Amino acid sequence: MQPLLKMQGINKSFAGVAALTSAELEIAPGEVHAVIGQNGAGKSTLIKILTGVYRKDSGDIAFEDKPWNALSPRESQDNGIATIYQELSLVPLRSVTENVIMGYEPRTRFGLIDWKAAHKRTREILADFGVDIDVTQPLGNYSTAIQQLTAIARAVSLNSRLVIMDEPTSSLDDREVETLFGVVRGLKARGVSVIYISHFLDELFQICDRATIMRDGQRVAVREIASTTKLGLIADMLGRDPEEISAAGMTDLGGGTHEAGELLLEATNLHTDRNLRDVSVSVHKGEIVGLGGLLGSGRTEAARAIFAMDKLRNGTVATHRNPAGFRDPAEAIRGGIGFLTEDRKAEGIVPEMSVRENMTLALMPRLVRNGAIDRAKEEEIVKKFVDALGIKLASIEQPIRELSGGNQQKVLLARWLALEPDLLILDEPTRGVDVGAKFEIQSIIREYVEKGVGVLLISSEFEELVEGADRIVVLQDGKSVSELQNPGITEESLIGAIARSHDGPGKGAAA
Amino acid sequence: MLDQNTFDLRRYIQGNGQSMGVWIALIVMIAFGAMRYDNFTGAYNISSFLNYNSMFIVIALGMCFVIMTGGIDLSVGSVVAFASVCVAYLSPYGIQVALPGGILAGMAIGGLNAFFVIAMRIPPFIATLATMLGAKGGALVISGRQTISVDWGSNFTKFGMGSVGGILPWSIIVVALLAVALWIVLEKTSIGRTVEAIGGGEDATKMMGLPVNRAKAFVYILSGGCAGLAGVILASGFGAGQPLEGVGWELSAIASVVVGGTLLTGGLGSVPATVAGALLLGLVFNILNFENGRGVISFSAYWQMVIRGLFLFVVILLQSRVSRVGAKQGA
Amino acid sequence: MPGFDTRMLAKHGGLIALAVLLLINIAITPNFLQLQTLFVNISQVATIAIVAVGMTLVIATAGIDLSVGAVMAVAGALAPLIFLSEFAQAYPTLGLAASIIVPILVALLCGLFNGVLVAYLGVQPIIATLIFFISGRGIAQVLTNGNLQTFAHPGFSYIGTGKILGLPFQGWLVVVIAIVFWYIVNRTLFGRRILAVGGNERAAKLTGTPVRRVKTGVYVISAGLSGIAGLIVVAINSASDAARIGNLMELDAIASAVVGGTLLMGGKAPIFGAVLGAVIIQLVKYTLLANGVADEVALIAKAGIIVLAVYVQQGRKE
Amino acid sequence: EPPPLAQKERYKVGFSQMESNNPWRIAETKSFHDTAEACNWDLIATDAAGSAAKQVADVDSMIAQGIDVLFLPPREEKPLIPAVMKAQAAGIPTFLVDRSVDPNVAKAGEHYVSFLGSDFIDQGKRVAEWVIENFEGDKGIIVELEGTTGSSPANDRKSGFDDNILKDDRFEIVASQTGDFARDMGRQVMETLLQAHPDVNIVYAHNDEMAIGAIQALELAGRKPGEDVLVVSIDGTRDALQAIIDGKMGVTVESSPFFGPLACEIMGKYAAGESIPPWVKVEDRIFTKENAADHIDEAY
Ligand SMILES: Nc1ncnc2c1ncn2[C@@H]1O[C@H](COP(=O)(O)OP(=O)(O)OP(=O)(O)O)[C@@H](O)[C@H]1O
Ligand SMILES: Nc1ncnc2c1ncn2[C@@H]1O[C@H](COP(=O)(O)OP(=O)(O)OP(=O)(O)O)[C@@H](O)[C@H]1O
Ligand SMILES: [Mg+2]
Ligand SMILES: [Mg+2]
Repeated sequence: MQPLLKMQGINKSFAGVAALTSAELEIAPGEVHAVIGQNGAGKSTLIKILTGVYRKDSGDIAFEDKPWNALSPRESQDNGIATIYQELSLVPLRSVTENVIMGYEPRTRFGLIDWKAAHKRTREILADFGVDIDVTQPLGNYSTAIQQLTAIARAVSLNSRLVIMDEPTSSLDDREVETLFGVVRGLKARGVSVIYISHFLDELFQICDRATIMRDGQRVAVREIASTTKLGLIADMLGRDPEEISAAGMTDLGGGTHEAGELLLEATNLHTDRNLRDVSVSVHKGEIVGLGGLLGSGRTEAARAIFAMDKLRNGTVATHRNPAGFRDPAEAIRGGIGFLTEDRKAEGIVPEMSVRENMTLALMPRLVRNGAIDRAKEEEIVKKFVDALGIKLASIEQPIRELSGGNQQKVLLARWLALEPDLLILDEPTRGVDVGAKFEIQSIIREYVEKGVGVLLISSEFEELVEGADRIVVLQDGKSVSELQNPGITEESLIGAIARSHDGPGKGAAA
Repeated sequence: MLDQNTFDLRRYIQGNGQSMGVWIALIVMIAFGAMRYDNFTGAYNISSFLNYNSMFIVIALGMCFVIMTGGIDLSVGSVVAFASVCVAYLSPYGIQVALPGGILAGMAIGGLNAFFVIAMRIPPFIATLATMLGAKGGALVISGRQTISVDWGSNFTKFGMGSVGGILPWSIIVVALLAVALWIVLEKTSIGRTVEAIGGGEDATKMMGLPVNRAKAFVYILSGGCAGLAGVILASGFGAGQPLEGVGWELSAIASVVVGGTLLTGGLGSVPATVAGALLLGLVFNILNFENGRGVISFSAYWQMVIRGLFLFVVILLQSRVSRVGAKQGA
Repeated sequence: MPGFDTRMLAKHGGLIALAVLLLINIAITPNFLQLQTLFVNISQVATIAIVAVGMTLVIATAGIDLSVGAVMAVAGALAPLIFLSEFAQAYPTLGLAASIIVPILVALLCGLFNGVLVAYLGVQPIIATLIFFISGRGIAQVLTNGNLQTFAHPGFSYIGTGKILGLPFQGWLVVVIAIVFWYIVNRTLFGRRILAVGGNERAAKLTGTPVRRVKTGVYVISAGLSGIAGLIVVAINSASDAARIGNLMELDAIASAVVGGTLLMGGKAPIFGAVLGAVIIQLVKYTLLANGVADEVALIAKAGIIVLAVYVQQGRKE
Repeated sequence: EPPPLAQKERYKVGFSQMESNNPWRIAETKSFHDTAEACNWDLIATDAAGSAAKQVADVDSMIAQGIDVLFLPPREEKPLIPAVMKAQAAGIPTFLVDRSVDPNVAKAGEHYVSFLGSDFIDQGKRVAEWVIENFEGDKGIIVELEGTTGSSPANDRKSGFDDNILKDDRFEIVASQTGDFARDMGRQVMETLLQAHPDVNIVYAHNDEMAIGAIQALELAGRKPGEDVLVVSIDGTRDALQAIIDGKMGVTVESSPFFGPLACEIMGKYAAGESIPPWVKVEDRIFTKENAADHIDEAY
């Protein structure tokens, strides 16, 4: 059969650093094709070249047997390639409707936008994803997950022949992931091809037909999913022996066995103006406490409230060092707390700053000697963490925006580890991180916990929570509703706890 | 869930919190003027006020669109001057030639702005700063440093000096029609939506496949055209092409837009509130003149500057308060 | 290596532009290679450069300061009021000191006003500083009753006309200010925080940066430097005309900063770049003037040069 | 015929100033304010901040307020014609002050009563004549500092001077650049032009402020204004008279801003039904070494 898409010998370098070297990709009509590889392998770059966000340096692309050279995302959309980019490309200030139908608005007889029809159509499109929200509200009012679903809905609604999804599930919980799979299967049934990029290898086995594995900007293998194993894929990705890897195990949080130490954090009855309506949680030394719940249940908000990012309307936050809580994040940081945000792009990285400067941003006040920043010490610390976390970069002076998503995440983690905090709040710490790095990040966390650090862990991956946390506090609609204790938590029991407390799907719109 | 199709005042206020301040201030000011001064609401004052301020409204409208894309157009004042000179030369052919001619002259400079910003990727602030200098130079060159007389014989000056019923000048009618048209463009067409989207995130808008460059070209050319129209009003209402006019008008326009609640970072904007903002700033001058006429205190020119600054300060404070309250209720 | 040339060009665009300008001048401008030409240019560029340094810091936080000219007017109006006062006649040294310190303090207060508006009340910088842009000059005129104040005060005039090692005093001042702020930006906590706030405000906040204080700080600095510039203008002229001091300075300063490589969206603060930008703009002015280019044509030429300089400077990035 | 003016105890008088950014304008406004009391005026003064269009709007707002008489220094010759016409239509007699409007469209004795002021071209001419008479060298190398580009005093003072000085072929204008009527600009421009044309020995500035700036530039460059460079200008400010006394400046042709008393006088005559000439010429004095010291106390 003729492939729908054929990319050959694609080269691309950024400022002299090669991101793709002779990369290849072939997609058959109607197949769901996975593209996997470690952080920085070049997956996103390959996609962006296909859709005209970047220009390739050289190489050939054929789409539907015709030479293809998109000059803009618009052109690829108009020619049947719809894309959900890894960095959410939506406009938060505008309404949900606009974000979904913009560029393809229904018109009235006079050629003007028919808003009534547009809202209706948007509600229909989102309904396929089990999302029922007020579509006239600004998209930014909704959580990352809703936003991600919106992006997916937009792409899928475009009637394309090829839908590209770059890590679509990174902020979805299991239920939405299932919905998404339903949509993908529907696309496949209609003969639409899907390129599916993900670090969750389990997902591939559920929906993908084939997988292209990339390493260091090249294709290293193409596998039929049916005839391969997770271990096999990982081996390809890392370029190692399968045996070697199987010895190591996949999730390294391995919690549930800990004697809880001294009380680090005691948050009670947290209320905020936005969404929190009664959350209590405590963390002890050397303990990982998970926050479980569906999206929008208020996990991120609870973390922000503890870190004094959001104002408390009611409730108290006490830590061992600051019994009265904090007035602002600066005070929280001085009080020994670190907070890894879930929104890397918007509130994590400072894009134009170097890796070095990004990493020491929170630590800076402690690096000051005689009024100036101690550069030698700064570099020493940065180098230490670059090595320890295996961060892939050209130089520590490189602007962080040039790093791949996973490596950016490691830099941000290092930003907080460097503080030697007592308590770490980690909001989706392994989002968008490849298996290898995820494993590394998890073992780093574990190492710190062993040394007595307390961790408040938020994760949409139930597996990560179940295996990692000593206790899980379940949130629902901004309230803490139950608590599970390890050992003994299973994914089923967690889902059960969430389900029991939940009265209906997709509720809690920001109204 | 609320029904989105019926009008709900509370929701409207929440959604438009940014622009409520300007309406309140406008009403308060008009009421103040009407009560305090004789003839303030007389036909003569209303008519001349609207005629003069139609120029500021129209450049503020163009500016509003530019600002919504996260850009800025500092060149409008010079473009007004430039267009007024071009129009003065065209005036013997009548308004039917001069009006499109002036608008085209403005659009040409707007096009230059668009070229600098889009093709050369010069930041809008700098690109339009350059055309601000350039257009002024151009106006002086083609006018030979002189103000240029218009042809009083043709129908040209009727446009700028005539009015309907002695109270509604033609200029304000044209500008009002334009405002309505632009309102529709903004709210009901995809180019308008794209304009607002760009301000909310240019990269994202591009990745969504929206015609970012086309929309940006549109706003700069529109802004130039609006300034061109203001130039027509200037030349026909004041009887001359004036190469030196328009100094600082860009700042008035920006202030009008912001007072109207448009975010300077782009992404949110309102056409009617911008009109209200322009009227409000114009009213300050009008009221100061009337206050001087009461003879109790006579504000010297520099006190007037201080008062205008203070006034802007108060409106901005009021606006940020109202919008904060609105946001709180909205969450 | 595509991209290599343009990157080089972007990095050294300012220096290249300067070199080109110098060569053109050597070729066509009469008596360009004279020491006096250097003095003239240094004394004329100093105020722009000083204000541009402050502007650079403000822009680095993604702000802008339109009020610099008005602050210059306020400071410039105050100084003669003080040293011509009876108090200063009675205590000349104290009076001189006060006539330098008080205006700068008042300038700092103006900056505080801007900073509070921007940082604590969330007013957009262009508008926040527009308020003072409009009213500041009015205040200066109210202070002086609109009068031109002229004086002959050698002590005070030193700021504008004095020389050290044969070079104008204000030239040295620029060098000192540039070095100090270069150090602050590149070596101190405050400097790093400026860049962080401009680069990603939310991230800065999350990492414990006192965003509001940093923002307020840059407006205060910008106003303080403008105050100094205002004093220099008054000192050179031996007169203070509140209506004119610092007129259009904001545009020159912004243009200098941007030609020097500052990004208007924040996150970069090339201090020496800004000084270089000021020098380039000054040299363009000088070239056009010395060669008798008519004012209106000079405006067009200036426009073209600004566009070109920034185009070269920005480079192209993907 | 301009509208008549009734004899009244008190008049509501409009004065529409064009801008207040230089000492001359400020002195003029002050002169009107000072006159108001003595002349029984309720004065409404507006300020157009340099915009001709705003000046028309200001006049409009004064018409709306029902003024009896209008004194108008028109910012520009042509753009202020509508203001004159509207005042006439509203039955308000208008007197133009210090600048006039385009005589081809609006005429004294018809659309407005009269123009009170001096002649900018003549001012330039008188400076030229003085220079021709008093310059002692064989070759006059002239630098001209122009006023705000495009403004009518700048245009007129330039043509009045240029046309006359060039009749004598001892003189050559080597550079003519704008100093925007401001001292600081005047100084900077002079510094630059002095570098390009070191042989200059005459500086003609369109106003005293720029002349003072030029003197400073000359001194900073180590030249001796008054000895090796002759500085001449127009206005008659206190600083300029002082410079003449100090020997740094040759001449300044008066352009007096004190129009208040004259306005009061002419208005009274007009109300009394006397006929007013279309141009009430102000006799501009000329200040030189001979008389500067006598007049410095009345200067502003
Ligand atoms: N805009 C850019 N400028 C410079 N370098 C870049 C840019 N975008 C990507 N790169 C580099 O190209 C390489 C490939 O990055 P890419 O984002 O394609 O990786 P990825 O496979 O999608 O990784 P991840 O799984 O982390 O998203 C990385 O080394 C990255 O640093
Ligand atoms: N499904 C939803 N429907 C409506 N609003 C939602 C939904 N999810 C989140 N929100 C809104 O988003 C905001 C942020 O929620 P928050 O980030 O605390 O949730 P979370 O549990 O951390 O979810 P996430 O998985 O997105 O991190 C809240 O103000 C909430 O009102
Ligand atoms: Mg990627
Ligand atoms: Mg979350």
